[in-house]
Amino acid sequence: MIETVIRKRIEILADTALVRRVTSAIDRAGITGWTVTPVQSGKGREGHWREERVMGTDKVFVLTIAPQEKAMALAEDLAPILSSHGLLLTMWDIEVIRGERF
Amino acid sequence: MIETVIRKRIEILADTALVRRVTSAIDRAGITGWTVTPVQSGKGREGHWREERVMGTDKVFVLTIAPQEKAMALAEDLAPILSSHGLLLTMWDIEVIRGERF
Amino acid sequence: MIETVIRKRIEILADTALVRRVTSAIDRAGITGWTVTPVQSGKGREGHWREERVMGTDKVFVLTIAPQEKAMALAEDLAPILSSHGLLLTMWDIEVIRGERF
Amino acid sequence: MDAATLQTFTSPVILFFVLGMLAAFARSELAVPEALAKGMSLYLMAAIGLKGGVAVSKSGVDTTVALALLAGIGASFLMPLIAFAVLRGFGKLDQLNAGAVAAHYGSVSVVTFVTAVEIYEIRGTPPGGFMVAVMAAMETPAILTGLLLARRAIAKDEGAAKRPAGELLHEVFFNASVVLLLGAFAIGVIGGASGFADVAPFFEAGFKGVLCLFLLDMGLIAARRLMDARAMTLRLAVIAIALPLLNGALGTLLGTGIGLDIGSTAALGVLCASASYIAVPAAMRLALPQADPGIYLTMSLSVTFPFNILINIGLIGALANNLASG
Amino acid sequence: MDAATLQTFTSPVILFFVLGMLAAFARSELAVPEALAKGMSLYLMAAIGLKGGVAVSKSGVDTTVALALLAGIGASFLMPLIAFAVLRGFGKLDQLNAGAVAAHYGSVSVVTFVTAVEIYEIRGTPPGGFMVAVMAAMETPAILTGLLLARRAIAKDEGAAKRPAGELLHEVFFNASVVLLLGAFAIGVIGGASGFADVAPFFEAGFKGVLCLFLLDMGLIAARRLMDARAMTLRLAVIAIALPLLNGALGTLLGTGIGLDIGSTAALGVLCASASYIAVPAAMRLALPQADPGIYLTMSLSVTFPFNILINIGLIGALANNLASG
Amino acid sequence: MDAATLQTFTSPVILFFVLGMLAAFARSELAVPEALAKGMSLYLMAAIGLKGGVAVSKSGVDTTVALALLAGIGASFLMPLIAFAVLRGFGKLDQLNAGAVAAHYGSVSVVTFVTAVEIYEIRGTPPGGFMVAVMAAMETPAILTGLLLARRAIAKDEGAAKRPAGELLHEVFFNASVVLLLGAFAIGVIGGASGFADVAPFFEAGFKGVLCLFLLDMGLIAARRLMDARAMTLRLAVIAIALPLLNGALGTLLGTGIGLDIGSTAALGVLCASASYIAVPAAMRLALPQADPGIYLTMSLSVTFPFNILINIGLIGALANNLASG
Ligand SMILES: Nc1ncnc2c1ncn2[C@@H]1O[C@H](COP(=O)(O)O)[C@@H](O)[C@H]1O
Ligand SMILES: Nc1ncnc2c1ncn2[C@@H]1O[C@H](COP(=O)(O)O)[C@@H](O)[C@H]1O
Ligand SMILES: Nc1ncnc2c1ncn2[C@@H]1O[C@H](COP(=O)(O)O)[C@@H](O)[C@H]1O
Ligand code: NA
Ligand code: NA
Ligand code: NA
Repeated sequence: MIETVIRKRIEILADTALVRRVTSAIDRAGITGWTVTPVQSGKGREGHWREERVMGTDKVFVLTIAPQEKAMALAEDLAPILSSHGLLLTMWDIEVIRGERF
Repeated sequence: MIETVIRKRIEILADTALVRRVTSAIDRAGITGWTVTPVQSGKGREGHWREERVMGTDKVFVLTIAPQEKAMALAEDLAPILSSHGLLLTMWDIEVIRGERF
Repeated sequence: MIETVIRKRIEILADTALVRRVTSAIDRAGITGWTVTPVQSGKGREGHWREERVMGTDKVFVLTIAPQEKAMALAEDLAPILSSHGLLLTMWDIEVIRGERF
Repeated sequence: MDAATLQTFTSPVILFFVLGMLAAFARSELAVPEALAKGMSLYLMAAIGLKGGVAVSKSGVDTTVALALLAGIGASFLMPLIAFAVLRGFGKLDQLNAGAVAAHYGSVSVVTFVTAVEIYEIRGTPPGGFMVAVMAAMETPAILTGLLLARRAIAKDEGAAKRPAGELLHEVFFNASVVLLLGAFAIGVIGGASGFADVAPFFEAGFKGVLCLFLLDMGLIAARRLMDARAMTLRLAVIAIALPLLNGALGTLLGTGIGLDIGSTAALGVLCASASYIAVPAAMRLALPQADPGIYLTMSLSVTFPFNILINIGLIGALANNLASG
Repeated sequence: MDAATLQTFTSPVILFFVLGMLAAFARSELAVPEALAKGMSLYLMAAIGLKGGVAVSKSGVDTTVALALLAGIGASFLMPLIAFAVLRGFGKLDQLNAGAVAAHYGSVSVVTFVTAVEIYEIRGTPPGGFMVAVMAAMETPAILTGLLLARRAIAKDEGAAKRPAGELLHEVFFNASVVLLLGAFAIGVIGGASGFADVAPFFEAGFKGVLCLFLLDMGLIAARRLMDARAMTLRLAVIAIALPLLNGALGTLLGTGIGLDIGSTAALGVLCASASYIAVPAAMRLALPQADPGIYLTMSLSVTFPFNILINIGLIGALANNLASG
Repeated sequence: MDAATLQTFTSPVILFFVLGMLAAFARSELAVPEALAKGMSLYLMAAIGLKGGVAVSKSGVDTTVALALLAGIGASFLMPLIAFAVLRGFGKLDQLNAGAVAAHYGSVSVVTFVTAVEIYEIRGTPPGGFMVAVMAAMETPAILTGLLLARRAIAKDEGAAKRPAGELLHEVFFNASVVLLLGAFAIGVIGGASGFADVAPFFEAGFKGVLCLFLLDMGLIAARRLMDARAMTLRLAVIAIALPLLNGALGTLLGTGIGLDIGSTAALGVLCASASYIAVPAAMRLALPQADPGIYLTMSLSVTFPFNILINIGLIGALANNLASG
């Protein structure tokens, strides 16, 4: 049977304009990679948004897989700007197969 | 070290035409927000679908983060129409940083 | 109160060209369905990619929900080609409501 | 095959549709991005609306136009009844799905209409501009009839009981295609020929080319859906060809009866013969989520649509000609 | 209402914008795919840039052009000061949001400009091609002023302190719309009329039609945002109408003062009156993420933009006419 | 630089490509939505296919056409051998990646061909319409050769052993671009000039404008990929310039040898010189997922493509001229 190891999966919802700031934080934390997926619309305390691509104020998800300590370092690094930059960060444990890659 | 709290993440796969029904259920459950992400294609018991945007029968994911009891209230609310409306609902525990927001 | 059961959620990041190979593996494992969601860009050990849709070298997420043993069968089946085909596979436990469907 | 029919089959518009179907049957991965396909369908609706409006701003409105509108609306309300009976009886469908399918056959397909206009123009019998308004008016009545027919099946379902009736009626009347078609039609009427001149290079000169690419995509989608079809039966396939033949003939008789010109008569026939696959499926996902898109989309999009494009438009045109000269 | 104004309201370009707003207010689900809308905005910028460049390649550059450029740049730097004062005082906004909004009003809206050019051309007073360069030059100075005005509020925030200043300046100067507008302008100058001839069917003949569909979408988006607005107050709405009136008048006076022709004068007025909703919002998300898009986008896109399109372009044109003949 | 070359550099088509590269090098965020870029590539293929087919429907097929087809197919089969030897030897690539890259250089780039046609038409030596069929025929043979060359490396890999050979051959022959090019070509032949007339405003008048925007995007993508390149070495960069020079010269000699006219000779040279970055990369992801796109895409798209567009098309045109007059 194949062996799996536990890693953290972090997903960060961010404004398209702020993606580079998030990915540089990921790079700084020494994490091997990240993946960006599109988002269509949403609602939060600051109201409803959709169809904002023309205005450049749309959002994306940045997701990254990392070992526990690097994940916490990333969360630590982003924590001070979560509120001010309207980022939404969630994380949970996942199983991966080729653990050495992450 | 930053503090994290446990919340539920609920993801609901729904027909685009039914999104409003799902988001009103989220609002009714008193949850602070939701995010809609696109879906390209899929296969289930009712067969394979793709490229249905022109016909308006495509699907999206609606995801929402909520405390345990609100999440269960939402699941409770949607349960009766899950089968009839072809919704797919999954949920799991996640860690978030600014717990008071959800 | 509604009853939930535990299932595995598997997400596989794959080149668009390789999606059929992944979904046939899912079918072979006897899993009832899958859903494909779009991906915009990413960075890994093999560098940064984005805007590759014209070249047909872009990626998507294939996600599928299955009982534990079928999920492991799928992971087992895909394990040998994960590295060679550049697939990224993560899985975790989730709760679903209509357990008999998966 | 006469010269006119042959001409149809050398028209790029039709050939791109055939190319799409062949590519899908050969399991090629050729695909048009969905955002673009959706955009092309909006373009086609805006363009056809504008052109119809400009035509009416020139010709004005008379009794014939009013009659055509009434005939179209009436047909849209009533055709689902025929379809429902056939689907329940010969088709062996349950009430819910029969109601959903019937709504599609009572409503219309904009692209079938647009293709028919192209073909009838080539043949020298262009339909009147007001037929665009008739088309827009025929989109929604059938939805109401279809829902009424399916109503008992809905009543049984508790979950759906939560659905506010207002939401549905709203969807029916402010449906995206109805709003765009009628809106563009109104803009055409207000702006008239002089307002249209400025935007003609975009909406008129580009029209047939966009239609080519759109039909390429619809050919791909229709054929792929046919290959994936599970819920389709031979009986349903027969109905998906019989209904457009029947409704097309009835519509053509109706058009001749109320005194429309040949082109407009044939266009009314095509509207009756066509089955919706844009406005109605989305409405059904909302109103009858329990109905199976594997049935109604496959019938309307994968069987009736190609049949109308490739064969029935020609038959209806010939019938309209014969009725006029007979 | 004089004949020219009436003509404006029978122009499909304006009517599609109105259609979009009405459809949104009626809560129709009509929507243009975002990829397509973004593509149309790129097309419009490339086309207007090219056309301006070709015009300048014919007319050459003289003192008037240089003066217009200077006037535009100066106005873009200074207008945010007026806006800021009004927003802080009458509008009761905090420093951060007042700075962000002020940047929008100092900058320009490409689509408002493009629509004004269409309307002034119909009226026989086409603006000079060099006004496109003036527009591109006016996009960014206001961003710098706006950021300076909001600076103390930023200084308080630790997280943002991480933001490298270089990244921001870079965003300001290599902003996608600035690069595309100026790049296409340069291509127009280099290629001249003969180079343009080949691509004219695409960039010129299709222009007004694309503008129609784009304005349909902007009408939908502007109206939907207005209905969802939470952070908007009546005072802010008043400012969103008063500023374009004031800035438009100042710009028109400025244009007359430096001796521009009627069309270019009015175009300068429209540039001053318009508020950015493409280049600046994206820059603000980067530079001032704490500022609320619910305020700046709703003001510029949902109030000022429709006001300019439907009313103010006409008023500014009339003012330019009067100043010239007076 | 002679007048003709200068004219190339004042052509908007080339200038938009340069603009894209400059914008990417300046790290501007300018980007064309992917759905739109994909749509433009489909449009370009449909349009070039149609035009070629219409041209052949006029000129008919003769021995020259058959010879050109054979020459193209032979070149596509054999050129990967040269490329493979150079990549293994001078380039120091392993077998797997050398095979993958070789497939790209044996195949063709549709957009390079299309740009060359535009340029040669300006210079008064338009290639024959049948060259479109030659292009379509050259897309896939190289894929087979490339896979054979990489075969031992594949054999070693267990996982890939699961790949059904049929799936691959199917991908090679029903590849989306091959199907669209040949399908549109066939539609052009069947419909002829009269069928084409209707859709000409869309597929002909808009062509160069779309090519501008598409090349803007390819300039952005090619330059961004170059800046991110990790796996690229100086040796590989040298090869990515040497191969198009060599293959281009060989192809031009071949064209002269079999008696093609100047324009078609040059077009054959350009086809040989060009490296695929649309059909082949997708096929390689399927057939050789272990090969590194960081090598083959960067070489073909970021080095060879710009080199061909900006320099080599001109050189090949001059060579064809000289061979003809010499
Ligand atoms: N640690 C990670 N977290 C999230 N996504 C990743 C990670 N590593 C790689 N990826 C994704 O997988 C793709 C291929 O990775 P690689 O094969 O390492 O180049 C990347 O382009 C990313 O989209
Ligand atoms: N509870 C939630 N669950 C899922 N997404 C959320 C939630 N709250 C906020 N969001 C997303 O985050 C965005 C910004 O939230 P806010 O800053 O609260 O306006 C919203 O537009 C949503 O897309
Ligand atoms: N086991 C599964 N895992 C992931 N997605 C699924 C699964 N089953 C169904 N789906 C998705 O849900 C949609 C509807 O499923 P169904 O109602 O079973 O046809 C499918 O088209 C898939 O997109
Ligand atoms: Na009908
Ligand atoms: Na302004
Ligand atoms: Na080649």
